[in-house]
Amino acid sequence: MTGDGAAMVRAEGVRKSFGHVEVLKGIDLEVAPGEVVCVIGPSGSGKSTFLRCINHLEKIDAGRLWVDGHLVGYRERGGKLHELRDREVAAQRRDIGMVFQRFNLFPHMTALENVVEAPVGVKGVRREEARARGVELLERVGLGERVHNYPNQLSGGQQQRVAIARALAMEPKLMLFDEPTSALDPELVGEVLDVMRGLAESGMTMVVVTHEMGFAREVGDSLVFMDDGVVVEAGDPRRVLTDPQHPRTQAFLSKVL
Amino acid sequence: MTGDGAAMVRAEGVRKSFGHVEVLKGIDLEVAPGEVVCVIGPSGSGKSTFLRCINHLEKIDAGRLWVDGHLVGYRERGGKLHELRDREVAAQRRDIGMVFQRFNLFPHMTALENVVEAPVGVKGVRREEARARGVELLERVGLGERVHNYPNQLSGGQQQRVAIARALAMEPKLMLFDEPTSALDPELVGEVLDVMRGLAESGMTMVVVTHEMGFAREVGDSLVFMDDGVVVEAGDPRRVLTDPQHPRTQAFLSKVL
Amino acid sequence: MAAEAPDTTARPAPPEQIRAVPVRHPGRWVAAAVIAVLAAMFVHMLATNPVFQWDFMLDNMFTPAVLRGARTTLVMTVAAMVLGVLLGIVLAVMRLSPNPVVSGAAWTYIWFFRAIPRIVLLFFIANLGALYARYEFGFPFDRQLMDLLGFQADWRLFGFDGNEIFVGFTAGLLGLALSEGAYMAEIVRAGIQSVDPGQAEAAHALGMSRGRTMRRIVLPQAMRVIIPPTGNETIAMLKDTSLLIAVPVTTELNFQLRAIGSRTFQIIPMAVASILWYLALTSLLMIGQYFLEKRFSRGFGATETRAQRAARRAADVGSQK
Amino acid sequence: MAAEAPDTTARPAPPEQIRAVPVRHPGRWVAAAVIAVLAAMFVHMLATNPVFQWDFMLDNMFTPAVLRGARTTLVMTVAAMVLGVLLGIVLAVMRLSPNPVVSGAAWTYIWFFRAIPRIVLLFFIANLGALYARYEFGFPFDRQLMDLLGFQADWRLFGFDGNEIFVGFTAGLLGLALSEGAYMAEIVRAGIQSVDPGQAEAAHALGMSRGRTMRRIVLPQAMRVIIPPTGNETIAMLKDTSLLIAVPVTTELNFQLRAIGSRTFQIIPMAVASILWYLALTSLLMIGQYFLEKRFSRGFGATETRAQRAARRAADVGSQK
Amino acid sequence: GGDSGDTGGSTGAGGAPDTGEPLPSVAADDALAARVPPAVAEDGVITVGSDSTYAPSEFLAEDGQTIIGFDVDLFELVAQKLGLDAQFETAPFDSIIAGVGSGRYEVGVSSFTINPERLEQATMVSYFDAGTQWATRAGNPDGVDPDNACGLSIAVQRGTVQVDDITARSQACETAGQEPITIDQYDAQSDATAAVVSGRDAAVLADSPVMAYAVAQTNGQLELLGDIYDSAPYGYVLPQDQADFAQAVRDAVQALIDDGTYTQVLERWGVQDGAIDDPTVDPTVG
Ligand SMILES: Nc1ncnc2c1ncn2[C@@H]1O[C@H](COP(=O)(O)OP(=O)(O)OP(=O)(O)O)[C@@H](O)[C@H]1O
Ligand SMILES: Nc1ncnc2c1ncn2[C@@H]1O[C@H](COP(=O)(O)OP(=O)(O)OP(=O)(O)O)[C@@H](O)[C@H]1O
Ligand SMILES: [Mg+2]
Ligand SMILES: [Mg+2]
Repeated sequence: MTGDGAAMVRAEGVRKSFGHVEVLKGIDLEVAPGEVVCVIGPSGSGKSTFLRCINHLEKIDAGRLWVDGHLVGYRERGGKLHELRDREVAAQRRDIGMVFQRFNLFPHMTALENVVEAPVGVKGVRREEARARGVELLERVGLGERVHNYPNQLSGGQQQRVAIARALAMEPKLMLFDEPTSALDPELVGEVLDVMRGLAESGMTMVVVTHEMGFAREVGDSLVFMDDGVVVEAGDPRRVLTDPQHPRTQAFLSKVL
Repeated sequence: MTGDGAAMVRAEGVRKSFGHVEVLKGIDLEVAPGEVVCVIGPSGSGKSTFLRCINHLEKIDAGRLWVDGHLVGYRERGGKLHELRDREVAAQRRDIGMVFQRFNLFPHMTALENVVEAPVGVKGVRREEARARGVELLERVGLGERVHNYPNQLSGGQQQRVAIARALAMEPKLMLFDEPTSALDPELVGEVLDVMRGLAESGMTMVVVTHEMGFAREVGDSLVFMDDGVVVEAGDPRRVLTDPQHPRTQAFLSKVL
Repeated sequence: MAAEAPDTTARPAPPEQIRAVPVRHPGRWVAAAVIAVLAAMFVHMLATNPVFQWDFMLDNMFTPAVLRGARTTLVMTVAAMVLGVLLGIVLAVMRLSPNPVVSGAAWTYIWFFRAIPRIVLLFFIANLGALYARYEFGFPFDRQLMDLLGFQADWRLFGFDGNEIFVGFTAGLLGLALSEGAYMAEIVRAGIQSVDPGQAEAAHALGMSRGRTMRRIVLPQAMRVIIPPTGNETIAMLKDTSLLIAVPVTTELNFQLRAIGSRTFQIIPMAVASILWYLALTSLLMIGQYFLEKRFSRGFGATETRAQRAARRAADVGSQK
Repeated sequence: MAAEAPDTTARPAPPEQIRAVPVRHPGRWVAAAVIAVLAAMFVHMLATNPVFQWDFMLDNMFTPAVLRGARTTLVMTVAAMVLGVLLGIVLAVMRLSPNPVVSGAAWTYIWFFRAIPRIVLLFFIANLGALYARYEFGFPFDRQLMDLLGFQADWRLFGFDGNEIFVGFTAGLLGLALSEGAYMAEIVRAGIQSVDPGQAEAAHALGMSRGRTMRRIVLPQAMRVIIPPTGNETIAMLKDTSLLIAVPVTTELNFQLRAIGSRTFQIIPMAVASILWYLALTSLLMIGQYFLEKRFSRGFGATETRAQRAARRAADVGSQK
Repeated sequence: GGDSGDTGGSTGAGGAPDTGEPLPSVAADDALAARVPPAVAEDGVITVGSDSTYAPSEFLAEDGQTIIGFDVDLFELVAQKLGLDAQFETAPFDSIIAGVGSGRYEVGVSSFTINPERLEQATMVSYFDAGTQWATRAGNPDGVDPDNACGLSIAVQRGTVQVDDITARSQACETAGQEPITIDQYDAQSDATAAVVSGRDAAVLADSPVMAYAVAQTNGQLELLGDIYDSAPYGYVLPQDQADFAQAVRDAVQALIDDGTYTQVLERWGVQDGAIDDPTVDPTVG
């Protein structure tokens, strides 16, 4: 029941309700540094909610959640939990990059400004330095030519790649992806998955909610199947995908594959 | 070059431009009473525009168009065309029923009120009589239970069936359908096509713009393929669908079948 | 990486409910305290400052004359709004007419009455009596026109009764209604234009005439868009009746309260009485408006439902897969 | 049923172009004629009715005093709007605060200032001088409070200078700005709430603080929604400066024009001059507003673009197939 | 001090006195100056509340800024006697007395007719005699009779003594079983006068100098109706607790009467008919 340094993410009995509806019913999960965990499951099963709990965009109701050995959103002192101040929560989040289904790029800023905003404004990196690094990151996601475009001048796939670069600019230890390709037209999915594959290969710890089974199979170190707020089955992606144990997993996979 | 009574619809060299763009480039077509003509073609080829010309929702620029032997929207007198007054155009339209892709039910009226509105308000049918007939029509399209529902309480397929009943309530001689099923979720398409099939069997003259090739094949007496404002190919549906003559027809069918 | 099967009952100890010590926000509480103290000071001042003369105010703010003034204000609000709405519908239909003269005239009217301040308009209209009285006596010109045209009756009435029409209540009502017509015209036009053109098309395809289509199909649907801003306009109108002091309309609330102030030299208590009266009347209307908006934001239209559904579907494209 | 290949050149005679005799709309032309004749009569009357005294009006509507009045009106409009917008932003942020005292205070403020007519507020504020002068002399109460709290400076200033603050230009500016703050607060709040919550979430996920998120991410995007109604508010404010006659602000346009009317008893020409002045000033702003709306309706946001795109896609679902 | 030498405007729009004589000036009287309350004397300026829509007593000059009129000229001399500078501020007529009471204005100079109600609110110093005068359009087309105006529309300025006058007449009409008078109360006296010029109201009643001036200014469009009646003094309005200061003001007016500048000023505006020789603090009236 403690968050020792070994795991990058460690969840113990995490529960979360919205009003009377319990959306997470006790999630246990451990993600080792450098590991890529893919999360699948039917709509409404709580995948996004769990991801949002990891960087404290949602408060958990019960259980414990550690990232990189630190309790998320709380400090334990004298056997009691104390809520962290906004400032401290913000500091925790800096180590966790998040990529949303709907990109959520800042529409009034160019791609480069999107990437530079947080390092300069939050971390206090010098602007020129941040810009140089930003251009580098945008090149890395294949957008070297588009640094001065506004989001609405970019395709969905390009926007999502900017969003990844924006998260990487904070040099996070952990990246969370919430269905990063599901708002994209099919022909644009590949370019985003390629970037994510590269990221995984570079050793980034990643938790990826996705419906791209191909990606999960090839890139994921493990696959978690969630349903109705619980982890139903987890393990090696190839094993889970080809030989699911639990009947709910079987039912789900038979529909999506 | 005259509209003799033999044909229900007769088009000769119908042309129509929007601004500088010529959308219909000389359409010739004849529809015999009781015939079901299906019109297919790529997006933007002018199918909807042609249908709208038939009941004078658009004015044609050149050519002639007769419905049931009457010039549409004009009167020929002394060798000259005179525009019809709004009132006369309205009278012509009463004989032509039209069903739209997006249903266009009146949202502030129940299904029955939708059906009753025009007979009572336009034709002066007595309200009780119109209601009795309206209920009958709604039963015919399978909505006997839903007469008092508002459109937003109905599924798309149900709405479209109300729209068909509404058009039938005016006892038209000709029915025009503009992609009546393409705004519907796939599982709802069948119920609308069934109603249309019944209508065709009852001997109604119909011009149907559709992408439902199955319907065209089984119900259509002939099939017209339009592209870029002209009728490229026309004939027996089975023949056109299985053995298209024109390369543009072939290209189109290879994509949609 | 680890994750057992979901039967949490098998686990040794269920992780406890989180009962954390909440973060303290001293800044917030200071702000709240400052506001509370300011409010207390304000109330104390209101209670103790002799300028306010609360007894005097209470004695005088419900006299029969003032109550009559409040009634006049409400009557004026309702009457001006009814005329304004009717005028607005006419102007909106004119504005959308294909005839450029008709639509241009509506445009000019709307532009003119929206561009000038109501108090200036009211002041002008109050003085219009002079115009027509004078006009009648000095000029044979209108008689020529009358011979020429078929609608003299109206014009004569206008001309002859200038000084009776442009006085007091009637002048105020005329000014407010003419002005409101311009604002309502824009609201009605927006409402009409908000109705899916497919609706009119469907009506035409059924053989319905333009007029019938407007009356039976378009206007009823436009109402959903028209009614909430009309509520706002009614509230604004109630407040703008206070401008009638410029006409002057002597029977109106604001005038009556100020007249008491003038007579008794107790200006401030009666100014406060004005504020309280309008606060009460406007708040009542605001509550009505709140429920109206709630009712109409639900929407009854398939149009809206469809648009919403489309948006939802588009948003779901990804997550549903 | 027949249809040849599309080469219409092969056809015997290409069907002729339709040159139909158009329908006559006598009703429309009667309406247009009626309007035209009415307009002509109106212009004729304006030109010939001696009440209007056009020469006199032209001589007097551009005197240095009036021009100064117009300048004051513009200065007042800009100043009141600037203060009002700043106040509105503060109130909107307060209104959205999680602290119920803070948000309740903002609510009360907004309710109060939106519920009372501006002319009543201006009249009250103009008379506040009386209040504070009296307050100062009669009561030791404020000294107690001053001991109690840390922000006396402001309050004293308020107390002491009552008679100078609540007079003329300053009183008018204060009244208009306080009132405008309430209206702008609602506009700013709507703007903030129109920004996709995903934007704030993305900013938080990057470790940005609440304040920074508001300043850098939310407010700039809210601007798109805030600016057009702010343009409308500016036009309304320009018109409402005419209410300053109730304070009175003697340097303001409406007062100056009416003063000429009073002095010379030529009320109507100067009332017309007021109308023309406001017509001109407001029309200028309206033109500006037109371009502003055009510019901002384009929208720069991916949010809007995406929503639009979603809607378009949904609409295309059928026809594209 | 307002002296707009250049009059102009096609319809005699000037409003400055007919004589071209400059406003006389007087030396301060130290004995009187010593009796000015320290709060007033401190800055050497006395703040005057005045409703500048009341020609010829007080109204705005053509420059749109300066308040001019015989009230203004006369009180400026009074102030000079007291070693003060008069600073006129425009205020709504009905809020001036309350403003003096609260200390917003140090004195109210706006042709206030002294009456018992006002004496209850303030200390007043008489300096001029005026009565009520009716006026109507030239030729009296409506046949107005001040003593029987029942059923007519009559214009007055809100807050003036004429409101009470006309209200009483209207009530008399009603008790006599006749139509009441329609009383149109305007914000400004000039609006009331203009309402008669325009034919909107049948007649207007106001203080005699004001009506005389209006008749002169409207180029024969108006005529005076009947005689001046209810003659009563105009008074300067001072706070109730400043009887001593009021006495000093009275003595200053007396000094001006004695040295002849008083008459000079009144003649300058053509209102010498209302001159008095015995300024009084809180005179007995009504
Ligand atoms: N803020 C909220 N308030 C109330 N209910 C919420 C909220 N957010 C999510 N929910 C509910 O919680 C449940 C789980 O939502 P969640 O978004 O985590 O599911 P998901 O697995 O990500 O589904 P999807 O594949 O559709 O994204 C759903 O029933 C949803 O309606
Ligand atoms: N009112 C209009 N004004 C201008 N252009 C129009 C108008 N209506 C249609 N068009 C254009 O005319 C062309 C033909 O349109 P039409 O709707 O008839 O095509 P369609 O064959 O029905 O296509 P779809 O399958 O997409 O419905 C298109 O390029 C369209 O953009
Ligand atoms: Mg999700
Ligand atoms: Mg189409």
